[in-house]
Amino acid sequence: MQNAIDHIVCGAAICKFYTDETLFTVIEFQHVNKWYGSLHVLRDIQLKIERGEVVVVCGPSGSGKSTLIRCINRLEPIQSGEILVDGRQLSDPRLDLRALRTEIGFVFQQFNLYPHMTALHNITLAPMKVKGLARAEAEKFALALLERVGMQDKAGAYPANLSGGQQQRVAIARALAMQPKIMLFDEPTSALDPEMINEVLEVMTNLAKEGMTMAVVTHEMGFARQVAHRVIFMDEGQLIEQESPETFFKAPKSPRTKLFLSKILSH
Amino acid sequence: MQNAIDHIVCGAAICKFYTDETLFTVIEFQHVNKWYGSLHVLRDIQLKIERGEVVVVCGPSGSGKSTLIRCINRLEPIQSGEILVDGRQLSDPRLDLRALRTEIGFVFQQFNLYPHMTALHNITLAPMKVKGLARAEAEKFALALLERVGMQDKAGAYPANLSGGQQQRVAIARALAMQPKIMLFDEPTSALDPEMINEVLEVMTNLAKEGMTMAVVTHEMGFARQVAHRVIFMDEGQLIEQESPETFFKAPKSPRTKLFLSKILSH
Amino acid sequence: MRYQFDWSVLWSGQTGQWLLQGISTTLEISVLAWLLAGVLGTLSGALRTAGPRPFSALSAFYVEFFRNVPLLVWMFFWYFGIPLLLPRLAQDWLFAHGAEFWAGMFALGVYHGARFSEVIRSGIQSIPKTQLEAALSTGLTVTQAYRFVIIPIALRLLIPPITNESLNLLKNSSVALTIGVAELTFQTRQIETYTAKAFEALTAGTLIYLVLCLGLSAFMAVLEKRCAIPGLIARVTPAEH
Amino acid sequence: AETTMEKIARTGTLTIGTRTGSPPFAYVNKQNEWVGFSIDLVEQLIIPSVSKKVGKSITLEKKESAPATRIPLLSSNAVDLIAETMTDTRSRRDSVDFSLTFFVTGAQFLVKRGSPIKGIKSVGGKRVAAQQGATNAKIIREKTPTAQLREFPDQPTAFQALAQGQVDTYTNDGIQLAGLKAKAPNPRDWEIVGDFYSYEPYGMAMRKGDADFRNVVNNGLMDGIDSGKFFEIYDKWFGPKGEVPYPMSPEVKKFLIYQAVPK
Amino acid sequence: MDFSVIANNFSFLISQGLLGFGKFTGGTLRLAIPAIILGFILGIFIGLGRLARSGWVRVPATAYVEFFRGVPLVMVIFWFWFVIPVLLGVPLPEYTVALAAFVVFEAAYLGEIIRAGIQSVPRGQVEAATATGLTSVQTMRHIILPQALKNMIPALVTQFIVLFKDTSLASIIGYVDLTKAAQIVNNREIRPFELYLFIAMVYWLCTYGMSRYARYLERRLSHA
Ligand SMILES: Nc1ncnc2c1ncn2[C@@H]1O[C@H](COP(=O)(O)OP(=O)(O)OP(=O)(O)O)[C@@H](O)[C@H]1O
Ligand SMILES: Nc1ncnc2c1ncn2[C@@H]1O[C@H](COP(=O)(O)OP(=O)(O)OP(=O)(O)O)[C@@H](O)[C@H]1O
Ligand SMILES: [Mg+2]
Ligand SMILES: [Mg+2]
Repeated sequence: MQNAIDHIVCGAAICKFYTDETLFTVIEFQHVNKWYGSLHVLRDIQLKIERGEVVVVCGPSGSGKSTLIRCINRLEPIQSGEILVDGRQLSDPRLDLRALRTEIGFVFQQFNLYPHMTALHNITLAPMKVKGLARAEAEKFALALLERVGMQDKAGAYPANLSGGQQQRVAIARALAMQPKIMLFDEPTSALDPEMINEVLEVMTNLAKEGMTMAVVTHEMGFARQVAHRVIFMDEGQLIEQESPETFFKAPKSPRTKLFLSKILSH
Repeated sequence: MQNAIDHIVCGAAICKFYTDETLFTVIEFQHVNKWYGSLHVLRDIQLKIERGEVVVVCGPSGSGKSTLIRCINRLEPIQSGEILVDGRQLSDPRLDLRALRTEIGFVFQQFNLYPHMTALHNITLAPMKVKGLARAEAEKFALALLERVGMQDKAGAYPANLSGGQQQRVAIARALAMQPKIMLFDEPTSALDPEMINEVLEVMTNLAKEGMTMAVVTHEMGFARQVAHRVIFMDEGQLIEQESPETFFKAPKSPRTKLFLSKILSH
Repeated sequence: MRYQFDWSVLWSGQTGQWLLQGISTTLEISVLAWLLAGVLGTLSGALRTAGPRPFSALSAFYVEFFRNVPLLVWMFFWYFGIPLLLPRLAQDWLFAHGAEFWAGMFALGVYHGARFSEVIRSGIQSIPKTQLEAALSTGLTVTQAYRFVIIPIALRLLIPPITNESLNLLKNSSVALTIGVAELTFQTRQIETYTAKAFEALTAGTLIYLVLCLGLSAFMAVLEKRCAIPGLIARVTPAEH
Repeated sequence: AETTMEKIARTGTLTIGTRTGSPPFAYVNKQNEWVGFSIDLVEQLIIPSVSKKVGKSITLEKKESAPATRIPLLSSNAVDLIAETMTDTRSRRDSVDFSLTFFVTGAQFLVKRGSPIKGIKSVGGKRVAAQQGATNAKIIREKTPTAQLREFPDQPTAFQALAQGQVDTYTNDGIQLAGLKAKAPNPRDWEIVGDFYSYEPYGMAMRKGDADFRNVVNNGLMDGIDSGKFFEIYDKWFGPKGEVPYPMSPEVKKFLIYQAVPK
Repeated sequence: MDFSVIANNFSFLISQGLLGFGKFTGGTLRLAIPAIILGFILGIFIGLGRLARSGWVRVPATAYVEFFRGVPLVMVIFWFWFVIPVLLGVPLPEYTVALAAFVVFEAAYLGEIIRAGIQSVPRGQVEAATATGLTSVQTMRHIILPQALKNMIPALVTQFIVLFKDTSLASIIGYVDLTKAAQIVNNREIRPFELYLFIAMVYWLCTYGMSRYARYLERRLSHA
């Protein structure tokens, strides 16, 4: 454990940790379909995300972006197709779902911090209960993470007393506390006041630079341009386009993508 | 009334209607102070808005932007100083506040459409109840307004069945239905999905072009740059800066403005 | 005929003692029933939101059946109906040890357990689903997520409606007079029959209930403030009795 | 305020408070009719007397009363007359007026056949059911304080408790116990034991200080005794073929006749 | 167990006890329905009173609610049965007593529901109405009340169920409702288990029906 902390705390080391290995698919969607009742929300999705890759998902409201990434850690079940995480099939009945989830960090639009716990306690809960870490050790690690997201001085604060941006940074630290191999973000900045968006994007950018595998649903096109390796456009449950940011913004193929970009970029 | 409808419906005429007169101050803040309990939210505000002018107000969260514009139609009382609308003192006990409010349209961040009424009925309610218009007349006018905001085909829809952007456009039509001389907007696009922001900004831009006097709290800097005559920056209840958009974005004076702009423009 | 007030009936003779006995019986039966209701309500409320299918169905049945029949009927049912189903020995023991008290206690506890269950269920359901998802996605089990996240939040949110329900339980203990439990309302009536002073007797009883209820709710308000989670507004269910 | 006679004249009804579960004085029979000895007395003796006095026909209205509620019912004007099994006592005469005595009995115990309880001496330590607000409870409290008294709001709940063995005995006036026993599903399971440990003359209660009404009620009863109608009604309920056979002793008959003063 | 007692007395229990047709003053529904309607009307005044700006209205309304929420219903029934007639000097028939007690008692709870319903309408709605120049009365009538009523329907139905069950307490004063009818039959037949189980089922059917309806309304309204 001590080792792991050192890894996390010095970002560079982490980067090494992930990129030393040869490129390797960590998330794979194979012909995935999902319905809510009669609503077909994911249509034959095929998608691979490689280790260390940062993928931005965008698309109109209701197009299935949230559903897509929520399927990865099985917050939502799928009805057909297969999702593989690190080579393991999610549909496998012998799969230890909890262990898998500890490898996947999830950050929500609405932060979802536990309101009755301090920032520090929010972060230490899972390491203590799931990994069985001693309090002292968990707290040491949590403080390191808080420092990393620039929140070291707010360890004792309750969520209600933090601004949106601060809450989201704590939520990121909480997800990192389980030392995940993959981080998923569902519109992490869209509930934030504009001045606070940057502080969160900065934390995410650093994480990406350190080599974390990330799937990010967001409309922050600046972030997509600068940080993403690939941008995915979804519409009506379909994966319409996946391109490098340059191609995506300069020469989108599908007319739907063009229309969407024109709406979202002009203001 | 028929006359008025014609005016509104053909934008150009309206433009004339407002700009024929010589420049004239419609809103004036004289040393305005406001407290919430012990919190000093407006500090010695001095501000003039001319007829036909479009003013954008920006600033960090909690700086008092909403409070500032809500004082104009007395949704909030002030504790010292004086606000004049069209030369009339708001503190004057003989002032007919209801009549004044009909001259000021207000558009809210959360739309605040009446959920139990159709779009059309939302718009006709006040003209019928306040101005005593007959239903037929009120509806004719309302339909013209709906067309103007591009919503003519949704007259019979209930707010719950409209997207955010559509709701906000109906809300703008509702405010216009009282033929206000001034329109106030409190973050009209910040509760919207990104693809819908443009459709609302477009309506607002057209309104501005027709010569409506507008005060807009927004973080949409593109709108400010293109449409505003003046941009105001507030912080901690103080009016820090008021400049033309060019000066404001290129050469802000105060360091606080610079910091804010750096946060908000970089992503 | 003019009514002659005579407040002295409240302290002359045995009346004072009767009132005290009434208060103590009311409190005893309420506290015991409250504990029973608490256990039943928490169990069935939690099972209904998260339990395995047969248990949640059973809980739903329990809640819907007991909540929807008047307490008075339950009083008769537990007092006159249930003992007949017990073995003779158990009956004898029960009858020798204040059966009416226990029947009243069970009627009250089981009935209010069903209502507690509803309060607890709506409390748990008022916590956004994403809160549970957040806990699950850090690798906590469902049980752990409930134990450390959902229930602690729910409990705080539940203080006001639980207080309300507890007061209802206290007030409803008065229905036990119909099966001869000598609680406060019973004793009030007793005073009245011995003295023929209805007004005075009822005033005394009413005031005592008011003091008990208002006192308890003031106490719970303090507790609520002490346990409040910053930024969370309480009030889960509307008033109901 | 309005006197009772004025009220009756105005409304055309006499409202009585009576019981739903005290056979044979007042109870609801299998046809779900509200009948009984007390009710017959009112209908056949008192109503004619009242009608004659006010000069128009009067209808009878019945409401339920119980020991604990009857005095409040009277004082709140909800009823004009209590006609059930109410014992005339001196302390009650502080709050209400009574008519002539129309029945005489005394308290006894109803037990399961074979019970060790034989009378008021043997109820010490036993669970004794009584009606809340009845005279018996008061007397037991005074005479055998060691008895565990359980008070019930009305007779049926008390009997129910006895039937289930929740209590060892139920004490009430002998005649009521006899009525209860006669109406019970298995009358032979029950036994009435002990001497009268109290003297319970039943009277009809009225609001205090309304002499006119009391006279009208008493006249009705006396006319019935004089004409023999009273004894016919008695026979209907308590005669050999009656609901609860309970022959009238010569002493009681003499006492009743002596109550009827000359015209 | 012998359920023939139910068959033999079915019509008495249902027509006299539940509906109120028969020789006795009684009927659960005959009491519950007017009590619900009148209680609701009084509740509107209490609820609006609780929200009034003037302390002369607000304080008494609040005291009213706090008082009745601190006292058992049985107590209130006794007050109306024994004391109020003495103070007023007029007799009250048990139907009036029971009705008055329920209306007065339930109004406190219904008033709270109405208040909560009004307060559940977002502030923004009032501001929007104000900003277009509607008067406060117009705002109340066209904007707040229609929405508030819709919001409180589920709570109201729930409270109506509670009231329906509470009417069983009227049996204490000799009102022949369903519970009292069962008691009367039981006095004669001594079959408590069967009788009380039967009326429990009758109550259950009525209230469960209402609560299903409340659920349905809740679901339907939440979609809108
Ligand atoms: N639990 C649910 N039950 C039924 N339908 C659902 C559920 N969750 C989402 N949906 C529907 O599935 C579709 C896709 O939803 P999803 O949340 O994935 O969209 P999204 O792209 O994330 O949109 P947004 O940008 O608004 O978050 C939408 O039409 C939505 O209404
Ligand atoms: N009704 C109120 N009572 C007490 N304090 C209030 C109230 N409304 C606003 N405030 C406080 O007044 C200050 C200014 O609020 P205001 O809403 O005007 O800010 P703003 O600039 O519009 O912020 P935002 O961008 O978040 O809307 C804030 O600190 C806020 O917390
Ligand atoms: Mg989404
Ligand atoms: Mg604001």
